[in-house]
Amino acid sequence: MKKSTMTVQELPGAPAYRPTPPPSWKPRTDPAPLLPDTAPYRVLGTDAADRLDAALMRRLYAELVRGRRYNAQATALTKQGRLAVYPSSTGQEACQVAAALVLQERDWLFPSYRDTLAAVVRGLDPVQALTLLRGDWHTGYDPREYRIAPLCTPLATQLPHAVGLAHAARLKGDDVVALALVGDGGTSEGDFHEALNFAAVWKAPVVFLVQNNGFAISVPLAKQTAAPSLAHKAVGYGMPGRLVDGNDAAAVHEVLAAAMERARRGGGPTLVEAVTYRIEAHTNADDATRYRGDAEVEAWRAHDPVQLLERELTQRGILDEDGIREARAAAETMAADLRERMNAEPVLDPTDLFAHVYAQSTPQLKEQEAQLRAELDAEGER
Amino acid sequence: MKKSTMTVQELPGAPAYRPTPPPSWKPRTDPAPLLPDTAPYRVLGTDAADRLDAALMRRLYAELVRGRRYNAQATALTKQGRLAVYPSSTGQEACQVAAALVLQERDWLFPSYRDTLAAVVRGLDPVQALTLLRGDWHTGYDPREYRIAPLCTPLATQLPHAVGLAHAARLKGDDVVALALVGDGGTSEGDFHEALNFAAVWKAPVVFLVQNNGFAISVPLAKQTAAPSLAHKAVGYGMPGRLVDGNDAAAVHEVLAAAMERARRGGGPTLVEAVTYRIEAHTNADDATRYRGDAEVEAWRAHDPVQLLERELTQRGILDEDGIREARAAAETMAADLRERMNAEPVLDPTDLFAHVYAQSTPQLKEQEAQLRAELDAEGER
Amino acid sequence: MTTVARKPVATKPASMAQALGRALRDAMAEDPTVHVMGEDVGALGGVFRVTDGLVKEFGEDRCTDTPLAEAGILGAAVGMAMYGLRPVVEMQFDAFAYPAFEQLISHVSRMRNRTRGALPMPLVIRVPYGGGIGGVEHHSDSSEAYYMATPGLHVVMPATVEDAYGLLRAAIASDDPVVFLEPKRLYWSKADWSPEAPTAVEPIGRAVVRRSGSSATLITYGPSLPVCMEAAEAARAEGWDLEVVDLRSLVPFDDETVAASVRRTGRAVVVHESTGFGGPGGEIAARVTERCFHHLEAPVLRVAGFDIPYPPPMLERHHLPGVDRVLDAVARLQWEAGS
Amino acid sequence: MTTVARKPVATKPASMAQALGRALRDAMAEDPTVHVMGEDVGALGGVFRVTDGLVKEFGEDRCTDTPLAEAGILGAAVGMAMYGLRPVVEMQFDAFAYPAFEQLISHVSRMRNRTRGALPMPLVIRVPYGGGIGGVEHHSDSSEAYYMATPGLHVVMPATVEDAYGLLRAAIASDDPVVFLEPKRLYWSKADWSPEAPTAVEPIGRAVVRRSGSSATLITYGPSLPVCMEAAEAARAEGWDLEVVDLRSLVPFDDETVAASVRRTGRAVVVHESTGFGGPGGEIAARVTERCFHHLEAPVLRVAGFDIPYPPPMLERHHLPGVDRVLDAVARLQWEAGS
Ligand SMILES: Cc1ncc(C[n+]2csc(CCOP(=O)(O)OP(=O)(O)O)c2C)c(N)n1
Ligand SMILES: Cc1ncc(C[n+]2csc(CCOP(=O)(O)OP(=O)(O)O)c2C)c(N)n1
Ligand SMILES: [Mg+2]
Ligand SMILES: [Mg+2]
Repeated sequence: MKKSTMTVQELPGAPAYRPTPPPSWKPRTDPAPLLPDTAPYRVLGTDAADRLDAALMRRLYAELVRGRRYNAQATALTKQGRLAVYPSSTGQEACQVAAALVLQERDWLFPSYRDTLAAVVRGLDPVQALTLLRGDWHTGYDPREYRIAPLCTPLATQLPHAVGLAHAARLKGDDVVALALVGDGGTSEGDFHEALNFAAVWKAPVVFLVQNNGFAISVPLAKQTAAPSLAHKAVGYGMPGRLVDGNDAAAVHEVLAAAMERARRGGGPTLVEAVTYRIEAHTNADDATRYRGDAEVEAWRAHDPVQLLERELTQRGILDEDGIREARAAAETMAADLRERMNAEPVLDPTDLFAHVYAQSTPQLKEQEAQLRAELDAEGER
Repeated sequence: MKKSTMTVQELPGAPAYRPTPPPSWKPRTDPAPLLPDTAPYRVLGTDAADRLDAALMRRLYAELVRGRRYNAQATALTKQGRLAVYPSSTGQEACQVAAALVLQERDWLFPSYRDTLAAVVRGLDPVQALTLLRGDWHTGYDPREYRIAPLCTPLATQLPHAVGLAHAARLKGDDVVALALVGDGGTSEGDFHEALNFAAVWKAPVVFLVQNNGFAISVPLAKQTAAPSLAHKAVGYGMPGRLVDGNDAAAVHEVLAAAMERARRGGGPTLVEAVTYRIEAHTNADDATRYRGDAEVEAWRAHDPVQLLERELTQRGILDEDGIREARAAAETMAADLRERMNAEPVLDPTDLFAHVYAQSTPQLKEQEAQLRAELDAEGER
Repeated sequence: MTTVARKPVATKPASMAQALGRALRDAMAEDPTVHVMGEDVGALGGVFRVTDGLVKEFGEDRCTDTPLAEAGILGAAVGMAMYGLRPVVEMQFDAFAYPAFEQLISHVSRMRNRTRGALPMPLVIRVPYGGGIGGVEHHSDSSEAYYMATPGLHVVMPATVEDAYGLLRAAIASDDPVVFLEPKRLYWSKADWSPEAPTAVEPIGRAVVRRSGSSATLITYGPSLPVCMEAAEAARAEGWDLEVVDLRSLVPFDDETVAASVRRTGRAVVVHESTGFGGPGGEIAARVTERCFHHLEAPVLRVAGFDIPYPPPMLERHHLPGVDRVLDAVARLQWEAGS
Repeated sequence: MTTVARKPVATKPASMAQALGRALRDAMAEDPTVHVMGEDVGALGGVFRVTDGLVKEFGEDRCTDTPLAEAGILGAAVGMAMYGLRPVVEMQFDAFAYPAFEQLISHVSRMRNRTRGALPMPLVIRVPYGGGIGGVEHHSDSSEAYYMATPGLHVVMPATVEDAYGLLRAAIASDDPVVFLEPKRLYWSKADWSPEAPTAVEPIGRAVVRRSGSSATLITYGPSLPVCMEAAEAARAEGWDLEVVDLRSLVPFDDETVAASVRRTGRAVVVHESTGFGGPGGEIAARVTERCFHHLEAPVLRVAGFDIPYPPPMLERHHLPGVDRVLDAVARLQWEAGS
């Protein structure tokens, strides 16, 4: 195990952040470098697009197209009763795709329930990604194999895990950065606060990506925060905040890549707010007409992440008709395969209920397992 | 009940904080007006002292002197076994006194365990203020009578109460502002975050005063936060942050008074960080030599809140020898009275254990009370 | 105790969710200090639509979509109660009440006691709870053991449409904090009931015998009541005449009704969906035994969920106590031994 | 199971706090993945000095003063455990663990199950707990009912200096999350014990008979063990020969040892400091009755704290179960009825 010295973040030259009586006491740092952009950072349609990496952009594009199709397919599966519930990321594909592609293999992703697409782009089999939402076992994959933490339902509770894992990796001297996803609603939870604070104090290599899609189920952003922007929350933790157009895949990728790099080099955490929109209802069970109008949805459809990138890339000759066709065909193949495999009824072993509660099981659980086995046997005999 | 319309904070002229696709979407407000002072605000020893209100200053001074004496007396009472524990506010008297004096009678104070002095300055009998710390009943007074919430031990948990109470008062149309006290350590708790966020979203008339005394028991500020200052946390909630020299009673009073006034006029919450120092150990049970050196304590003793004000007021002729003598004499009277009354053993009724658990008690508690009564009777007979 | 009396009107089928919504509405109409707050309780009407229409009728100040933070919601409600309001807080699902436990245990349950009654906490925490609805992880917990182990709280669980209305009105009228557990899988259960002639509001703390019988007593509440009623019907074929007691509240606990029943029948099974170990059943069995020892022909048995985290939808039927397990337990009540 | 064997050395009096500190030290020295973290565990050595000296020996990376946020501490520990570390978390006092309940219930207890064993949670949560130390509000809670109602956790409570060492080593060695409840009022209890010849580390889950007897069994654990031992001595004067069983862990629960004892004695009293209603005693009494019904001469009785928020110091002696209440309960075991 490599040695590392943990020091609390002190800017070079800054006085130790200790109690010294005023007037010699000063705030530790100038907040200016922490303040986020005054408007969401964009690449597509701006001069910054001159610097686009064609290979990366093609990859982003292909994944966006696949992601859009994946969302549609998963939503369709709910109608066919093949998924218990699906929280769609339609409209948020740029965040999902960029979050996955910005990671090195050894990095960790901490997704929420809405982020199965990011997991799929990272390499997870869609069937495994959807295991939870299918009503099958809670986690459909081995998190260590993919370095994808379990899809987290209790909001913001995965953020301290990301901090702890990143911190542990750093203590071990491993080059691992954690990327944690959370929604605009999730930023109101105490765990958001505690995680960001721990990350900053420990200078943990972790990046927080807030997908601000404007709603927490029915609750609009204005009822969630009075902050100038969610990225501004970074200031209070002493970490940089970045504000980015979450439908601009190139911009999200660039901002996240810079934050990851900063964390990797020991610069500590960054908070990134990606401004985006949830085109579908919260889940298939939700009725979005109760709390928002069509006009708003339409305005956002006109700022579609797939189209934005497609337009830019075709204009710049990075993508042609063949490329588009190929991407769409690949997406269709994925969808057909997913549909077919999700039609197969999963086979679960009921005694699995007892198999993993403890490493060292208890006599009580063993009794209960025996009871269930007896019931199942009796059922079988009928 | 007066009608009031609750609206989420929107700066006049600012676009509604709704999901609009970039580039039209902008952060709601310019954070500049929210950013705290770049150094702790001071009055004493600066030009601002030219504007001092003599009567208020004399009152502040008298209370500082009384407060210093109160702290010494309470600490002495722990040695005599008359208090179970005492968390001293020696060194922090300026915050305590200003916090109490800035309140209107109808306002509410939300203190922590360290803030008994503030309660006393607000008018609470010191014996009642010390009831909890004496080992007597949890709360020694009727909070509604003094508009002082119970001394709160679980850190930061009183902050959402302050928000809720202020919000309720506003809904009723009552002119009430809540002032909530918390320590530097307490700012790390999730409840701090949730309370400030609710306050800002609801535009509740509440002021948060962080007494940053450099330590949470043994843990120094640098292990608590990497923020530029604790006041900078305000930015992330969309409320103004103020940074003030917590040993400058005039400055603390001025900053708090402005924040209270702002809240009273419907301007919403403010976060105030007062930079101060805990001269004594965390409590009488703590051994501060384990985590800090004498030199630091001495440096702070030289920046003493009582002396700072005394010097300024005598130099300006607002205070003379007689005034000082009077203040000290009054403090001695209070101390002697406190000492004497704390020597009397309080008489508690054990069946009070059951009297207030519920408004509508349960049959089970009635049985248990009968059991205890029988035991007490038997004891009495022996 | 509040009693609501209106002219009798013809009843028609209403769901438990509707009865709960009506109880909120009537309480708000009657008492301007009643405030409903939580996540999505406004325009959406709550994810189970229990608060549907309240924001329209009473405005955002009385029915408030809060920021998404359970501790903040409950903590703010504490402050509102300190100022004399009667907040009715909705926790969106059972498992999402956990972030608020600190406020619940340290303040909601203790504020009154701490201040010798000066600061009562007349608030209600509504928790859609329990499983059987095919919910994914964290949407099906039975968390009543935590609440009942916290002195200072009342813990109430309706099992019928009528009780949903009556008990919620009583909970809101109570000057004590009430954790009000709404069995999710009974939300759409229906009964003939009229919102125009709402049931009299019971004081909290009375169990009720839902079915009289002489051979053994099933002690249950909330989502397990229908299971027990069905089991009691099925038991007739085996020659058992089962009594079914619906507790309606765990705190206060109605020892009288329960013990009277068990003394009569001499045998008892406690049935609940919550995990067995450390769950309510242990307390109930222990108190019944303390009170009825010499009337018992067999130990009080328990039928409960397994001692495991709530299973995924595809396996939940194996976890939930069903009619068969109840009948199995009844069969183990040592019938050879006595009566 | 880790067994520590060293040459036998002369013992001398050591306190429970010292034995716990030594267990932490030895575990850290043996296993570099063990990390201690919490509020004031560094330079201060913890408010009870249990972690004294660890930061000096192992550095701040292994013994870390965290920011003041219990959910953050436990949540970060979850992440560290996901990466293969073995965090030992200190919650400063019982009541200050409540803010971490969401992480505890939703993640610590479920992560292993959620991932079919892929992400075990080998962490220990040390909680100085219980009353009797004259602590002001929030410093004396007995919160074991919450932990035992949470499947996926082990719940361990030492009552002796030897067990403090042995059980803490076993807890740290366990691949399961362990809530380790340290009775505050026993911290300074002493026993002849040598850190140079530490006791073999028991696997978790075995109760132990601390005193053999034939008339009745006292079932207890943690802070109430000394009370029961004293009561058993005092009972001799009344002609009762009491057996005392120290559970040592509530989860796993050692049904075998407990039931064997009660079958022998035919009578039992459960004694704990936690509130009675919904507390551990109900579960224990119910399971004992289920297993020993026909051996019982009287119902299993319970002696517990009252069902109230923990009292202020000046009244705590009225709340805590003492020798007299234990003897009263023993007297109520219907001696006229049988043996
Ligand atoms: C602790 C907690 N409280 C409540 C919920 C119920 N819930 C699920 S999603 C959701 C809204 C989340 O909004 P946001 O964080 O913006 O994420 P989005 O769904 O928009 O991606 C709520 C309230 C939950 N999952 N966890
Ligand atoms: C939720 C909670 N966790 C832990 C504690 C134990 N504790 C009491 S005071 C204290 C330090 C508080 O530091 P700070 O907030 O800076 O206030 P100060 O004591 O310096 O006034 C701690 C950890 C507590 N009271 N509440
Ligand atoms: Mg959202
Ligand atoms: Mg402090």
